[in-house]
Amino acid sequence: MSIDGVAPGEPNAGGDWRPMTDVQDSADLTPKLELRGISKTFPGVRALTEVSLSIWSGETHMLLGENGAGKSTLMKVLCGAVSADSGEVLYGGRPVRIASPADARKLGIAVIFQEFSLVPHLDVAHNVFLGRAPRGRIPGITDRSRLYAETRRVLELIGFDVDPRESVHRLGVAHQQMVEIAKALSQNARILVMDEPTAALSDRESERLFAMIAKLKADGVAIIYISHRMAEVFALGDRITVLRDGRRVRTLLPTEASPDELVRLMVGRSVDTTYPRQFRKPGATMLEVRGLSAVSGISGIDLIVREGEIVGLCGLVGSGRTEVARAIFGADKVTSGEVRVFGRIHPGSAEGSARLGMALIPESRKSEGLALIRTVGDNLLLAALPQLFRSGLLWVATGRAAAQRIVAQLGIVTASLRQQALALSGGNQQKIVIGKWLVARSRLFIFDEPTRGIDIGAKAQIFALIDELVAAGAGVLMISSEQSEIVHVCDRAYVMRDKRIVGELQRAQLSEENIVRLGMQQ
Amino acid sequence: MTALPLPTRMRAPGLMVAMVVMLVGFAVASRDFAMPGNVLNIIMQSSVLLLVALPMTFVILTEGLDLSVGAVVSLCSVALAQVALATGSLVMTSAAGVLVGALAGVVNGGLIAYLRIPPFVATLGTLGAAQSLALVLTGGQSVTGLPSNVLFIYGGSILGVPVPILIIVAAYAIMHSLLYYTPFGSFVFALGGNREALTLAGVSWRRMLMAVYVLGGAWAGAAALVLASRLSAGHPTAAIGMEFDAIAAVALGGTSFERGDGWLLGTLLGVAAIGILRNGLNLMAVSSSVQVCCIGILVILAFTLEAFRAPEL
Amino acid sequence: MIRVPGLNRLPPEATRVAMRLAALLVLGVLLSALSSAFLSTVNLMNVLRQAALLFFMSSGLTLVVLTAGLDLSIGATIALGACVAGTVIKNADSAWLGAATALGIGGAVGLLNGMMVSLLRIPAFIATYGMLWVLQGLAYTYMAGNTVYGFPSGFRQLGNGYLLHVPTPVIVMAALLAIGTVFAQRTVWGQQIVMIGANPVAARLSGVPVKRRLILVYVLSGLAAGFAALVYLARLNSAEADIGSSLTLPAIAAVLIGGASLFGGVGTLAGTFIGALILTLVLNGMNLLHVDGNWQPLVTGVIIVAAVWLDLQGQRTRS
Amino acid sequence: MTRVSTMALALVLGAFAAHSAVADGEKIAVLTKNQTNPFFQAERVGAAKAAESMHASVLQYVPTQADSISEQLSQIDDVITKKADAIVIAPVDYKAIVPGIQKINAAKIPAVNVTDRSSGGDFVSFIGADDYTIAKKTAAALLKAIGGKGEVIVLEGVRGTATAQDRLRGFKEALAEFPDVRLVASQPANYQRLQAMQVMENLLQANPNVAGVLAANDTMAIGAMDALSEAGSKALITGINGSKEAIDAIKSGKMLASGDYNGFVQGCVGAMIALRYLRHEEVPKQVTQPTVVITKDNLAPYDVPLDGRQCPSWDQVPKS
Repeated sequence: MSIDGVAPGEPNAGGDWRPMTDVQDSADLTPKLELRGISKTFPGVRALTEVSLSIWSGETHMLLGENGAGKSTLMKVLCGAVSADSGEVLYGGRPVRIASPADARKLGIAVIFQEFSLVPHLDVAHNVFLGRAPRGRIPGITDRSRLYAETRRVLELIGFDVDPRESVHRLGVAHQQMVEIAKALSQNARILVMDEPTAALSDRESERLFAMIAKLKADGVAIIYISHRMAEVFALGDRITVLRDGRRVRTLLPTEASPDELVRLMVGRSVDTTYPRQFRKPGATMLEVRGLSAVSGISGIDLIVREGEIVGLCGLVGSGRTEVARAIFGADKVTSGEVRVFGRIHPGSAEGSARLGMALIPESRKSEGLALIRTVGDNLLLAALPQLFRSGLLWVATGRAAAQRIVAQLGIVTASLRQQALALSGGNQQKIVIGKWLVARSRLFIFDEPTRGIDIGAKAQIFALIDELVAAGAGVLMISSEQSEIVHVCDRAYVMRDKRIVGELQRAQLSEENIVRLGMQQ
Repeated sequence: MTALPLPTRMRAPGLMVAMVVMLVGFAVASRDFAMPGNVLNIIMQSSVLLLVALPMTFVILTEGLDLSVGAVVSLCSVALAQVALATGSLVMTSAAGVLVGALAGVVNGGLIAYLRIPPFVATLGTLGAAQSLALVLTGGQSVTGLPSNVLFIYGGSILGVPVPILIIVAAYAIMHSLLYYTPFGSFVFALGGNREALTLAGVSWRRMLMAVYVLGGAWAGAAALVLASRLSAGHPTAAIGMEFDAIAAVALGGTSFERGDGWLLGTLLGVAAIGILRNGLNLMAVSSSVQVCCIGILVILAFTLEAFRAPEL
Repeated sequence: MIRVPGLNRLPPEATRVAMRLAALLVLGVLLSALSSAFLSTVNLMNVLRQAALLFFMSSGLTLVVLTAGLDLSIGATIALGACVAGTVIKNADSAWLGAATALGIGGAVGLLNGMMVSLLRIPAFIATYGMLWVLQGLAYTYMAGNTVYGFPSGFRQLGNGYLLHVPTPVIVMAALLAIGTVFAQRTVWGQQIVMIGANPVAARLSGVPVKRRLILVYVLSGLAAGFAALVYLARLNSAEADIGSSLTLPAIAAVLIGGASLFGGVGTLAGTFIGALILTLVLNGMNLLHVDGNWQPLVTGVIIVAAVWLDLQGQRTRS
Repeated sequence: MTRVSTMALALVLGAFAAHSAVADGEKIAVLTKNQTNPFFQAERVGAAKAAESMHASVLQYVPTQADSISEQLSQIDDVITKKADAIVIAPVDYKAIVPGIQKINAAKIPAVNVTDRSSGGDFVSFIGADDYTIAKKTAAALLKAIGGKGEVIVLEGVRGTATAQDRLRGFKEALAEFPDVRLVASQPANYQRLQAMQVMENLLQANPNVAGVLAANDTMAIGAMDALSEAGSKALITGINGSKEAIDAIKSGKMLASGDYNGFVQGCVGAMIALRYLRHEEVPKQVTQPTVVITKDNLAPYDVPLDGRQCPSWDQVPKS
């Protein structure tokens, strides 16, 4: 591994950057916010080491780094949820203390979180103004009409058409993200921090968000934007700061950097982001779906997956991709149609899938893929229990050997098999979810967003693993919102719209344009 | 998504059906049931349970549970009865009840919010402590001879309306406003739904959780006042077991044990359902052992209907 | 249920059982210092025998709690089971038929509970609470205020007898503890049950037949209650309708003191066994030290809270 | 689903309608404390038998939660609403029941008080003997039998219930009259057999030389009896209630005595007085049921199952 030679804190080209605004305010001579030498240690982990960063009004500052690089800790320091061990924060040149979220709010710092900070059974308006509801004439009582009016105003501002009285738990993920954005904007923030805000948004919603960011910039709001998507980094960023292992590696201008260069800075070595793979001639049909409809709303789904191929399933968020995966796997109730696995009729239950050698790697790793409080070993053996121990009795040695083999094969970084799953990084957790199906000798895999929330290094590993699987004769159905992944990795892809499959693209036709065209067609 | 208001799903359908069946059934079976006097009866009988069930709704909304409430009501009833005997003042008496209850709430809240002991365990411990203190305070005897101003709380009426009815109307109004019209109410939903959201909003979830249990304790004190007035006595074991009735009422009313999903009006209906069931069966002179069965069947049936409607996970 | 960071992080289970064992020893040393009567074979055998009945109830309950469930109906199951089985033993003069009756009632109640929880998805607290009332009502109706008593001495060996100078229930308890531990930790079903408690969705999506396993768990809890009913009959030589009401909360307390988490996925039978011993020791100690009856609920409550608090402290300092 | 619920509704309504049978004669409501104590079962059977023989009917009201005073007060409300002709009541708590009795008085329904004497309100008559006296007499019998000296253990009922308090007081009064007897332990076993057995097992470790055990009911006495015989103790034991099981134990010599004030007869007489009052026949203001300490010598009349017992004729009822 060759570590990049830039020392932390070294003056960088980007350091001299000044915003190009028309406002000739004296405030513009100093950064809106400046962090100097911020360090933070958690028990056993050095999360941040002497990180310095400055943001000007009207700037969009992209923050990059792998998981564990210190981005979220830095954000938490900024919003007052975590206090730094050392270092100082300057606001408009004056040193300030951010000891609590209330302090941060007073300074006009607002954060849009990726893990939602919403209360499910409160309505949109109460969520947007949680802890800040307008007071009415009677002391202690909320002025409801003003609350709803203000909320409507903020929602209009971001062009989000939803009833402010709607309870948040009834909204989809994308809409919840919009509420989260509305919540941050309603604070009239001068400094706005966004953590992968487009992760759950459709392209159209993302466009709307970008337009809003442009408007905020013009109003002089400083924006810190965390993203894993290279396209966004270059399209939106005024400057880019890369963090690695809790240190600032470099701050640079978009014009100074290429995507490969950024990845090298983040990972500390070169990583190929085109995920090369060997395309082979597919073998026999493994999965055949005919006219599948399910209670979740999908209907008339036809698709096949053959041995040795990776089949993409794409479309906008909400087009029914996850529902198709769940229906095929037997997680949702099927109303009509049939699923054949290796020629046999699928019994319509997850248990039956496991028995037939079909695996599902669900979208939400933590809530659906892992028993976080149990050990790595427990999780790895979960799907294989009946076939590994046919007598019904658990032999510790057998189990340990099987799990150990997968740990080695997938390169899962864990202290031991007795480590709790929650202590592992996202990438390693994802490997456990995949690994449990390898222990169970599954041959047909359904991946639902296998790389969401996983950093670039781990992403490449996951794709290499998927390639290995198909090379060994497995079949893969893969859902991804990142069209570039589909284009690079898949043999074929189905495109969904409005809970139906609207088209199939062969390898030669597979391009982001074609996917978008099919997915959006009215 | 368009701005069309989504149809609000009916809450607690099982309870609704059970209520209709019971109301019609009892009215058919007993000519005394649908009389104004009997309706008043049911309301008066249910008043103490309602005063306990309303704050229990808050507690359950925070993904909590309060098993101590029956013992705390009993403790408050003897404490306030002793104060009533000593001072003769209704103000002092009420204050004593509410204060003792709030103190029990502080203990619950402290154990749960600050020592982070699971609510089930913490309140099980408080249950024992409150029961002991009530016995020690009285030597196991009921405390009688309450002054007439205390008896007025259950027996009296203002402008022709019995005082307990005024109390429960006020209690419901207060708790409803608190839950739906104040920031505190939003925090209660957030305590069960997403505690992180509170921290990020700059609100201490610990303090709020503490407040919920103290509020529950204070209402237990108020319930004790009504109960003592009803019994003309403070009684060290008078409300033992009431916690389960209260939890059942809250659950019947459609409040979930998880995620901060709940409905205060449902609790009112849940309390009414339990009151109506006992009253109706008594009017039909159904034997006590069958009554015991009926309570269980009501609880199970109300939830069975819910299950047929809810979508698969 | 509660998402507090750090709360759900639990160290390896063997360590936690060892810590409980230490707590038990401390309690034992304390009691022998305070009362000279404590440290005698007879007293210790008494304590073990008293703990046995509690353990029979808590053993099934531990499995239920492992799945993040709760069974409030065990006390009432014991009441109904003991009353009906007692009548059968008297009238049919067959201990075996009686045993089959008690286990049959327990199993049937468990089956109903399990179906309510898994198929109808009624919260376990509510389903078993409703069941508690139904069973209690049935027991009252069936007994009509009478007591059934006086069983053949052969049958009573189950509660009263000795094998090699050790009370029969204690030997049965040891066997149940061994079998139960093997079941929970060394079988496919046991492991699946633990994982269902830790994350039911992940378990289902990994091919675990969640509903069948949940039903199994409640049936086992019901059977354990049915068996406890038999031991109760054999030990007490009688049964009446209200014997269950005072049994449920101690059984739950033993499970909690034993370190099982109500949020599921955490807990061992060995822990519950120690929990039952601690609770029994506390009651034994209060009797030996003549603690005033008024203060006994408080002492018990404080012990329960303290046990759980110490456990949590231990986890937090190490994580 | 609508169809299913309609059908269910029809079914349930049918059940409701089928239930509303009406008897011919007077309806007396009998309110007792709980379903668990055999004493009240005897009282209920007695009242039912007496009413039957006088061509009236009885409605039984028992709290679903044992000894719940608030539930008993609610049942009084409901009985008043139902307009029972007369009420026979055994109050859960003799002090806290008073507001309920006043309501009965206000509704002008004649009430007969049985078992525990209410501390307020107007009654046609009171039938009973108090727990205090019976406990004292039973204790005296035991203390005499152990020769007026030695160690004694008391097993108490549920703390906070009136009966438990009164019986404990009775025991202590009796003990005061025997200065050579030492009370070595007084612990609650909550009227439960299992708890009594376990508490006794524990106490025997610290007090192996105990000479007598005073249990506040028969259920506890028999639980303690098993623990004593297993430990090889020769301690004498008494209970209260005169339950069938206790009678058997007394007959076989395992138990010394059981105090009783005959719930069956109380039930009989309570119902008889209520009906006589309704029929404008003379009734006594008070019937003091003689408290009997049942021992080997006088157990014959008690050694009969409830169903086989006969209410006393009116002439046999002691009027005082």
